[in-house]
Amino acid sequence: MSDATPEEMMTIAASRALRPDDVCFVGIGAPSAACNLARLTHAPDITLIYESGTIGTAPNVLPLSIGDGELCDTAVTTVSVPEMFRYWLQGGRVSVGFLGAAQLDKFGNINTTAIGDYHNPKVRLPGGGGAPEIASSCGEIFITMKQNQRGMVNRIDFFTSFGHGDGGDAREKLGIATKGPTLLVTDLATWKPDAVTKEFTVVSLHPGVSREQVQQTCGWPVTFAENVETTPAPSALELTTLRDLHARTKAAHSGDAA
Amino acid sequence: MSDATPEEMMTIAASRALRPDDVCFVGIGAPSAACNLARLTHAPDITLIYESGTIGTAPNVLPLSIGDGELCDTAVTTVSVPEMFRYWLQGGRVSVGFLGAAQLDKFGNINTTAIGDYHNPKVRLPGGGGAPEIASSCGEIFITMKQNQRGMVNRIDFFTSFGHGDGGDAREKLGIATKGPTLLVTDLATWKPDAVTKEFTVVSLHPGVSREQVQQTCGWPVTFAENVETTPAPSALELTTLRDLHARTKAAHSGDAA
Amino acid sequence: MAKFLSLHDAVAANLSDGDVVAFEGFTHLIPHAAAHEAIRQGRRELTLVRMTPDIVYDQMIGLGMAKKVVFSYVGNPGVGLLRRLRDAVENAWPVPLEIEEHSHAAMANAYEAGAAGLPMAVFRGYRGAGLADVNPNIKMVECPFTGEILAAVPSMQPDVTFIHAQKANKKGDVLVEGIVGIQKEAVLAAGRAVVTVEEIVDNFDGLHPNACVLPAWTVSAICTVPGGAHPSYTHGYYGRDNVSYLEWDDISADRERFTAWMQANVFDASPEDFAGRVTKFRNAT
Amino acid sequence: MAKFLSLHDAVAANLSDGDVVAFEGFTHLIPHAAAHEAIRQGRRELTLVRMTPDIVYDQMIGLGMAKKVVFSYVGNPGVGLLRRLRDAVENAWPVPLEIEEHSHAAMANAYEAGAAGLPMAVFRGYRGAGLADVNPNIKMVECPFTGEILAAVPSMQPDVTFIHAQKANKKGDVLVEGIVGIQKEAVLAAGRAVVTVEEIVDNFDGLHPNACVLPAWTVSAICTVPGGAHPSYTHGYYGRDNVSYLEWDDISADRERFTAWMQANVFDASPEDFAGRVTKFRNAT
Repeated sequence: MSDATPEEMMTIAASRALRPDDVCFVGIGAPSAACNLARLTHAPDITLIYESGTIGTAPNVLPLSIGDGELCDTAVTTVSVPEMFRYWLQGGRVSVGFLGAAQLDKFGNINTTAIGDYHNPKVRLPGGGGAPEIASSCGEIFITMKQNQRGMVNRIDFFTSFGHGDGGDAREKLGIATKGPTLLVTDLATWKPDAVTKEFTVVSLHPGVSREQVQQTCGWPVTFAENVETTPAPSALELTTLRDLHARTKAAHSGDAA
Repeated sequence: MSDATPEEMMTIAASRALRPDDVCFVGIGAPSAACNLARLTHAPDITLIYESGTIGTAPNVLPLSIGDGELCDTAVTTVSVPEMFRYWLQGGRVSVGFLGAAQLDKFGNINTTAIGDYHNPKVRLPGGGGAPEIASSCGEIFITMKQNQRGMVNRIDFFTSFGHGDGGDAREKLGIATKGPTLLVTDLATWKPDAVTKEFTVVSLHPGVSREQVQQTCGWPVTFAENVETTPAPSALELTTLRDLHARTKAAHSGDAA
Repeated sequence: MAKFLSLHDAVAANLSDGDVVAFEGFTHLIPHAAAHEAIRQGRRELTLVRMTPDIVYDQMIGLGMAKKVVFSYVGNPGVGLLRRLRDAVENAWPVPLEIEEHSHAAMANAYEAGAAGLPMAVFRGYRGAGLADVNPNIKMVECPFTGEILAAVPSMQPDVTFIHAQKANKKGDVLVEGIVGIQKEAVLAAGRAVVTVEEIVDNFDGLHPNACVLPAWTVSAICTVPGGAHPSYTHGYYGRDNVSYLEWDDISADRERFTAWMQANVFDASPEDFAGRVTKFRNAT
Repeated sequence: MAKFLSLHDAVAANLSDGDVVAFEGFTHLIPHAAAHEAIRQGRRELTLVRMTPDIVYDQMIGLGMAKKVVFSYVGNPGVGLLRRLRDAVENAWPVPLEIEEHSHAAMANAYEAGAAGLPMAVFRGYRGAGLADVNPNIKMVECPFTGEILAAVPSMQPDVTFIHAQKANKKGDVLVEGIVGIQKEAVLAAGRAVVTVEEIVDNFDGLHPNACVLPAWTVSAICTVPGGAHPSYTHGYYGRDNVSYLEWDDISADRERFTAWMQANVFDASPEDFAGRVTKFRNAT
């Protein structure tokens, strides 16, 4: 099926990266859609955790917030927020943390705190929430965002969460034992960090996307892998499942109580 | 009623010290009997907490252990053991901690760890359990024990829990803000610490007990208050309630399942 | 020991100008009715504490009631930014607003340490994160066994905490269930605690033994306010009014529209109005 | 991910000589059947960890299976001392026994820190207490905000934890309820976790959302052993066999009587024998 929108392609490509036995700490928005799409397609037994305390949740519609009632209703168990951050996140039980970004640099460092100076911001963003410790405690980090020059920047204004710092072994130097960002999925391409420099490198272009498009919407000089592949187009199952999920979600959130 | 045994008198005198709005951390044995007697007589709304996690429990029979099922069945809520020690005990929510002792000195320091050298003990006792932090975190400490020269000693072999140290302002010096031992009820007398020295002083003799009996069963030179009173004899209600409680308890623990 | 009071009297007795106050709730059970009562009573100079300040803090900040906000995520959940808070931070409207910002892990640990009576919380956090550079209340301690450097933050112990819960029994014990969030810790950490509930029941017979119950002697006041979490939700009673959250984005975008909305929906309203606001969400749980 | 195994296979796969092992239970839900299987398999040089070692640790120590015990209270609850442990500590019979002793608060915090992935636990404790002088694993840290000196102990992270629980569902999620003790922390802190349960049910439909459930992926093996806590009890299934606890005081007083009892009741017995031992206590809950 070739009629997928770039955003649908992004969500579907991200969902494919999740393994059936992953334990995934889910943020709201594109990460939530990707995680639930994986659960509804190739990874039915994936464990989805939302920071509100819901573990092993299986919502029928995407939650508007990270604490919607359906997350609790369908969870294996719901724990307190301190327990969530102590036993489950800090305890090292989460294999994949899924983050979005307002600003991202080529080493996977993320800003969702403020545009401009922290103490005198041009735009005050919502802040990190769970992100600073998600970035350091999860086994690895997947990032999704739509490409644009304002978001994918050479230097982020604030280090809300640490990716690979200035590259190389920056994480080890800070005593962080986890892998950090291992995947970036945008609406145009799939990126992975270079084994040595840790700079995000395009490994796959989504169908119909050119290298120029990727570069034009990115604020740093893009590195492409030696062999850039083409992301497989969405399957009918993937696209139908995602669209059904979004349709159910829209009906539930826009009208009266479902 | 004058036919109360010395141990019954001890339990009854201890129970009277508990106030209707106390939150009481209960040990097993005499403390448990005294606390439940208070609940069944003058303090029906007293909150009894056992370190197994049961809060506001109201057992029909005395538990053999601090984790008997009836404690949970009758509790307002049952929490995990870490929560018990963090939020409830360390959090400063307990007004009275009730402790027994294998060895006790005149400043209310308690040994339930070992007789003889710690590393090469003559008798290895069960140890402190919750006592070290009960002694420092509860608003005040009540102690009950039967008097004898081996138990009430000039110098305890091991400081399982800290009372008033070597007296005076020893607690403040260690940064302990709580009152520590404020009451000792034995089978012969009721003792309170001197306002300045903090040495336990006999303030009341149980009916029929002489000063000589108290001294003969105590390993340190006993100080008596200026006005030593006579402990009021058990009332019919107190004695009947206590004996009924013990009878129910014996029936439940010695036979088949109740 | 819990007193059963009207919301007006409970707020008047427990919240004063200058207090450090937490209206806690993690998406679920947000105590909107209590916050609206605080608005009507005109409290000022508050330090507002919450992990996830959302529209009710946006309302209080937009009215200039807060001198400071302590938080880990300021957003309209699933919708976007908080426009009144932005106006205060970016433009000092209507008054300047001091911020103290943490991560969720830090705030959760700080409340936990507050409930546990400790002066600080220790956790593995803030590694490489910019907040450690801009918030002087983030320090480091060394593990004496391994040498590992861990993060430390002061424990959070508000003067008063407000929460909304499902129910109380006649003795004043309070039941919270579903997404319990940080509410137990926020209550136990605070000097005083006020709880609005959907209903008072005779007793909690048959309740699961490990359910989250706050004994009556941990609570200062209990007020029956059906619907008191709206537009948030109460598990087992009514669902979340997502449309109200979406609409707030527009209402809060404009100072005049915001002011008019507050007049009509808060100042000219009462705690009794909340019951009607949740009627159509009662089948959603 | 939890595997459904026989108790024999679960113990054989998860417990090795020299392991640091916790058979946890706080009076309630003590995993006697699992410990008896470890005895039959002849494990040696174990470091036995438990807040409240009682008769099943007395049995293992009396057989010389342990080189060390880490604990906060060693007693036969409500009865008295542990005579086999005393014989080991006082007389090195049958082998010398090293002890590491803490308070309950320290052990509870150490398991909590273990579950939380931290290297140490920090709490307010041990002030004026003698254990701080005899246990080098008790240190002090200073609060960088207030200067208060707090106690620190290493986190407890056993190689393997054994617990007994009410039930598992077919996916392998485990339910613990009633006096939940330290079991969740002991499982999450450990490298491996083996759970004996009273029964396997299809699902946990209708269960309270905040009940203590260990997801299948936090557990290594699940074994169905009805009565597996005896003479301890299982809330909702059978009551505590207090007489057995009282009798142990006599059995354990004499080395020969102890040895004969172990032969008859453990070496010559099997996990299936536990069901019969609790029959008469099934109405007691």
